[in-house]
Amino acid sequence: MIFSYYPGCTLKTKAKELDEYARKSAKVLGITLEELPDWQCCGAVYPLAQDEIATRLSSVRALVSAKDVDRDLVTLCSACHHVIKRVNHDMETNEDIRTKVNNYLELDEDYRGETNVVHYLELLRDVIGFDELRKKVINPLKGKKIGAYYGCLLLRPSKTMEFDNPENPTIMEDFIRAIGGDPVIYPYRNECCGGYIALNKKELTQERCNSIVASAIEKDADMLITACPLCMYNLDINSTEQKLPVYYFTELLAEALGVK
Amino acid sequence: MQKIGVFVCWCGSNIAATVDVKAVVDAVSHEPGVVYATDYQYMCSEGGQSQIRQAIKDFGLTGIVVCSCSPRMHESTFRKTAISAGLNPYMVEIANIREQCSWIHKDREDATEKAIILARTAVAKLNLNRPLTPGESPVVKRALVIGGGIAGIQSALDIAEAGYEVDIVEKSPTIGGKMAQLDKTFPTLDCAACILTPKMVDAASNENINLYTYSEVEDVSGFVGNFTVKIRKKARSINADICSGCGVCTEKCPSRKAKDEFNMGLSNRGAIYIPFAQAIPNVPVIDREQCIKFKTGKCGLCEMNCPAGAIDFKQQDELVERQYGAIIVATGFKPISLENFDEFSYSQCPDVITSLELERIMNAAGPTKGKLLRPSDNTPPRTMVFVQCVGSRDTSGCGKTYCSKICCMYTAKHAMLIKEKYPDIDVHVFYIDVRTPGKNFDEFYRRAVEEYGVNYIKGMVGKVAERNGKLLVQGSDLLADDQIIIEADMVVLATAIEPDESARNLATMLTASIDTNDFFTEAHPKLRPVESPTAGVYLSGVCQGPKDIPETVAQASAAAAKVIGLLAKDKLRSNPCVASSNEMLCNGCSTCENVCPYGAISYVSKEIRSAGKMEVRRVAEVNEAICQGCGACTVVCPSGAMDLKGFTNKQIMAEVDAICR
Amino acid sequence: MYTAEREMTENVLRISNVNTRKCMKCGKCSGACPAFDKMDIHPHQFVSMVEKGDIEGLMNSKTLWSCLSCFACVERCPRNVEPAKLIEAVRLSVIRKQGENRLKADDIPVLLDDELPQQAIVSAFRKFSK
Amino acid sequence: MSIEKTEDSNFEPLIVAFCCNWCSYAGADLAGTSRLSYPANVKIIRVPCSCRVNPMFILRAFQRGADGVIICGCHPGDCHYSTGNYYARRRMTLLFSMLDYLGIERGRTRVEWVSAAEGVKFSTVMNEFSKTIHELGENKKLRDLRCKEFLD
Amino acid sequence: MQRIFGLIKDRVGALLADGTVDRVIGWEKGEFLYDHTPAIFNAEDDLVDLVYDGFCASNLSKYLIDESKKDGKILALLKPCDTYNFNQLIKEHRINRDNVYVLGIECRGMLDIDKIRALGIKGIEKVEEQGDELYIQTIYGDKTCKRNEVLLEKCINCKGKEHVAYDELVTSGEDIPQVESNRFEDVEKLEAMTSDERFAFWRGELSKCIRCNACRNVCPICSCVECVFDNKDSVVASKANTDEFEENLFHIIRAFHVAGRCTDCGECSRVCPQGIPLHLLNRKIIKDINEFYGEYQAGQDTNSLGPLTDFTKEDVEPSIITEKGGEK
Repeated sequence: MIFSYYPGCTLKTKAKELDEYARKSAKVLGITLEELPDWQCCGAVYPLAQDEIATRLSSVRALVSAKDVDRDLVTLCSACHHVIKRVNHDMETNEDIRTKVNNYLELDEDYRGETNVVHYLELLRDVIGFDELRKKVINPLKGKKIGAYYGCLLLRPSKTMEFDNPENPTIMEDFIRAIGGDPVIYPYRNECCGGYIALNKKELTQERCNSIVASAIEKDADMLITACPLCMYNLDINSTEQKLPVYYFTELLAEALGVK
Repeated sequence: MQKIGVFVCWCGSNIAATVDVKAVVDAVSHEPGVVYATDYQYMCSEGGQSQIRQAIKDFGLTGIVVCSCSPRMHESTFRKTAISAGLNPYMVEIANIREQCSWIHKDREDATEKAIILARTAVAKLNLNRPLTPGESPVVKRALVIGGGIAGIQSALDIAEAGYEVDIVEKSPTIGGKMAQLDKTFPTLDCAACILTPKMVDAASNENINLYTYSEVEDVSGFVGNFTVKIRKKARSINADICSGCGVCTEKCPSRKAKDEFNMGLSNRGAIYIPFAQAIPNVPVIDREQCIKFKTGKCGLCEMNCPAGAIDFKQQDELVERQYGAIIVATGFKPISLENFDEFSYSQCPDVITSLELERIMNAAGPTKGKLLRPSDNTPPRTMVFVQCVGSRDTSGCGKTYCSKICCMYTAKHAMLIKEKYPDIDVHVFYIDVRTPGKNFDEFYRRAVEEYGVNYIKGMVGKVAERNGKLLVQGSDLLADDQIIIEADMVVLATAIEPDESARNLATMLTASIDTNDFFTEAHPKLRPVESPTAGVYLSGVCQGPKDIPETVAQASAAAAKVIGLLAKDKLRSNPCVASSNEMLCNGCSTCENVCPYGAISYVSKEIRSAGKMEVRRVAEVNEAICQGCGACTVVCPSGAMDLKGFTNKQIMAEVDAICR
Repeated sequence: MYTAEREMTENVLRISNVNTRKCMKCGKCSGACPAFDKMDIHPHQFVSMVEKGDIEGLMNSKTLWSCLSCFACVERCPRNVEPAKLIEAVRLSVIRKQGENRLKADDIPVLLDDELPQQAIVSAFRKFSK
Repeated sequence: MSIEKTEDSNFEPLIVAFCCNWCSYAGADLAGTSRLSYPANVKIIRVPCSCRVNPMFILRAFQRGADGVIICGCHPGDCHYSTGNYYARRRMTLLFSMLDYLGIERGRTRVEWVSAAEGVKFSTVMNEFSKTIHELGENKKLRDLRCKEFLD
Repeated sequence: MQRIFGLIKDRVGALLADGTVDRVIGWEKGEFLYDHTPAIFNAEDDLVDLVYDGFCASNLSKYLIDESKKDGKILALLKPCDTYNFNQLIKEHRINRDNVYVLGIECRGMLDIDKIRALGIKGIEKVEEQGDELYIQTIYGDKTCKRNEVLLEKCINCKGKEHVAYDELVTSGEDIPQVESNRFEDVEKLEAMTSDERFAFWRGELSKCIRCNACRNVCPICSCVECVFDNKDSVVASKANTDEFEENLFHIIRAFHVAGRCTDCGECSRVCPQGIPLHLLNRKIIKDINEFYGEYQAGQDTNSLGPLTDFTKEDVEPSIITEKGGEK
């Protein structure tokens, strides 16, 4: 099973481990992640304005190059997944945006949202299947109480992201069980960590992260896992009261598969 | 040649405002066959109708065309007028120049021109009308009520009171429906069981009423006056005749894992159980998924301990077929599923409950024996938060677009009852608008606020998060323009209600129309609110739309009155617009017989004189009592032998020609 | 008569493609907003002020710079109003003006620390400057 | 020699609508009571059920000068006579395919399921259909398939 | 064709002789060698005129409608394609099965005299058949051609050599080559045209119609006791072209009357004096039925519900036609 892979800029720098462990685990799971030859930064935030075309082009270029090789596009970072999937939705449903983007890009064949955007976790759930994954685990994370931290971009808005039940998701908890850990369900796992607001209103990010970490600790989680480099940074640096170690979920996956 | 009178109605200004009525009269008076044309402000009024009667006499009219509102409104009125003037009622045609012309076209010239064409079309059709006399069909003097809640029980009692036999079919093991689960009812705060159980006992003891509990309707055929219904009596595995209802078996049953549906799953029940103490019939039922005997063949404790020997594991479903003159739908409602509303953590925290679950918790026969305790740790709550409109007034696709109507009243009731019994509990209610219209309803809500100090907050809850055993209810307080977090012990969600899941498939069986929310559609909201457009099918209770108990009982009695009106007749005038076959043209090819949904066509061999000699031919024959006049047979008949009275091929062709001229 | 205010409102509605009339004033967006306390004009007020056409007031509000774009309001609004899109539209009306960028390149160095992922810098720039 | 489509804007299309008495006729009435407008050139003929509509009526309408014919019925499964609209659905599919096969513009004929509660849908459908027919222009082809007037 | 004719003749003679049947319907020599006409032979003696060769294309099942009403039993010589119509008429209760003894006769495909002439063979006097070869004796000398070059349209698209209804079969035992053909080829060609081209094609063809009603009179399915076009007070006017509605749309209405019942026996096109390919109308409906509702061959059995008197809840919506993509 071969998929086109869109790593995203941060996974080439600050979040190298997220990407590295993902590739190693994929190999063991029989998945070939073929990085797109020439991808550009997705812009990290989805342009909510309907009249903005330029900020959508990089995502469409990535989608088109996946379509050219007739493969699904796998993403790993929550922000890239959010932006590319919503732009893809625009290209499928919004005639005005589709026409303007296609006119600008002058592709030989109009792009109408054909490519499927699949997050790495969806790959584990729907393509490989968590039961299959459990079979491939060689050192399960026995006794580790792991809190899944979804953040906002993977789940919302659910009508477009269609990732999981936005208020009561189960995909990461199932993932944790598959790699042998004990999932800890705490109510703030789908609340926002503050994201980019860290740059201009640090105390707001701290307030958000503190309540998230406090809630996880109250449910006696030992650690948190996330798929987003910015959530990783905020939960790590901007939680000023209690502290919890935060890992990329692929790191735990790699450890469980014995390829760390 | 016909002598036709055309009567163009102004309908006050509804038609006259955009249609030049005089021009229509003038244009239509030149049509072939028209000998008299006039207009009047209110054709359907006594004045208008007497004008018609007078014209029929003065001009010896053989047919009348009334250009007015939809035939679905006043066709029967003008047919009665014709009868009273000695004219055959089926020599009347209506041109719909209100709903389908004056109300939807702004431009006066366009509207007038269209009205003239519609009038001309009606005249063209009338020219080919022939007098028809309605056939008669027998009325089975028995009614069927589907659903054994308060709506079904009330309808059945009223019909039985009038001396007619009634069957109630209820799919759960006991009648009583949702009302039996309630603690108190608004606005009088009297206890639900006190007003319901006497009616249940009356229904059980009334010799005109037969109860089919733990049974479902499986098939409906036939039509008004003569429905044939197949009822599946599901196997209770208990012989109801010899069971005394002592309940020993329910105590002895070792399988305790099943969730008690009556207590909304807040407590468990045995595999053999009686839903609640005052259940009617007071006979247990065995849940075959939970019963160890059925699953593994071992156990059978209930059988051993039953003094009357009423347990019968071999009992099978029974199919009963009965005839009915009328059917009342009283299938009731259920709360919607809250899987799309987990921002309130309903599926993650046991202390977040729905209002119906709160009814069970506060009910003396409930899981907590009437004491208000938190389901998580059975401790009395200190702070309670009610959240209104959960799933109602929601156009986002997760919930229902309509207002469920009863939540504001029952939340005020809950708040008042709690403050009455436990004055020191803080009760907060997040609301968008409090809707308590009608007699004594607003006063009831204001008593909760002014006398009992319930804190109503204009705003909505954004998230409920559990922390240290407490529920952090984060919501907005719009008047204070503030975001508040209340540490609550219990959160009660006023959940939207939707029709029972049996509604959609029942509607298909009854060919009754049903809307996109699965509520049965009434024939006309004002003119015929308790009848379905399908003749012989009546609507009672929430199956027709959200309503509270007072309205349900009122509608139940109204539906019963309609049924009594129908059953009082010995004969029903059946629709005369039915198919008829011309034996000279019939090939006897059975194609029509294959498409008739009612099996109204049969074949006989007949002596027919054709081309001078007599020969025996196989020809079709239509049973006019069974035929409902859909016309499927007329189109599959190549030779045109089969035609539909009232909508003959020639009439429709004439209408097409009149429109396209 | 067609004032500048009217034109700005039309512009915000066009950019956001939001129909503010669908709002039934239930306040759930404000109830769910994680940045409520840092805002002077709260999401439900934001919607009704756009509806009334008072864009001037919105352009000077702190809300534009506190919204996390976390879509809690979009997800939980029972009437599909999408308040986040309105906030972004008004923010764009500000930063699309000459010299109105809220975050300038030379503000960045002081904010840097060796852990900060460039995802944070890119998204901040995309939100606060054009 | 193809028939060029004249785009004269003052052309008023004539549309015949067959509406079944139980659902779509009631839907049309509801569109009226809700004051939802649609073009006046739509004329409605009431039939007991959509299965009553004989291909001959439709061919007659076109031949007599109608520019578009639409058949409305109950949603499959909701028919008052339980199976009527199923037969109509098959017959109309074959009829439309035959008309297309004969070279008649595909947009001229249409089937639409409208329930008694869908007044809005009824008016939207009629507006849409009238716009399609307006674009297709006047129906010359079915007026005289033997084309006496074309041969000269 | 000689050998099979001999077998048939013997069998017919025997059945007449032993009284199983009292008359037989077959073909007798016509004015020319190519227009044998259906005929009834009452006794063994006058079988001399009975003939069965490459020019017996007409479908005898239609005559059985009236014949089977008479008392006594009639022997019917039915080719494989005729038996489909026979079954359809049995299903429609038009033939009294007990009064008919069906002799299923083998058929190698019938010949089209126009095609023979089109090969330039004129002044034909005699046609001899040897296997797949035709030896034609003309006044200009002997000519030969392959049978498959001059088959009738309906035989090129033959529905297969098995009889679907028979009391007894007569076969020569020789294997009969099956001509490869795509039955819906012409229909697909028409469908590939643009709608204006299709309109021009049908306008050209239908305007040739002289309303002689040969197609209706030959069609076994189109045999109403009184045809709607003959019945003066039906919605469609009388036989002559009094008003252009009926004249224009006669063929479309007829196609719809036989829709789902037509077995595609090709007789209508064969007998049309103006050579209008009428079978392309019925074949289009058959193609649509197969495509939308599953393969259906009218006359395959005597009890199944025809496609237009049947339905499933998941039938395709009529909009499938109106949204069939751009102007093909």
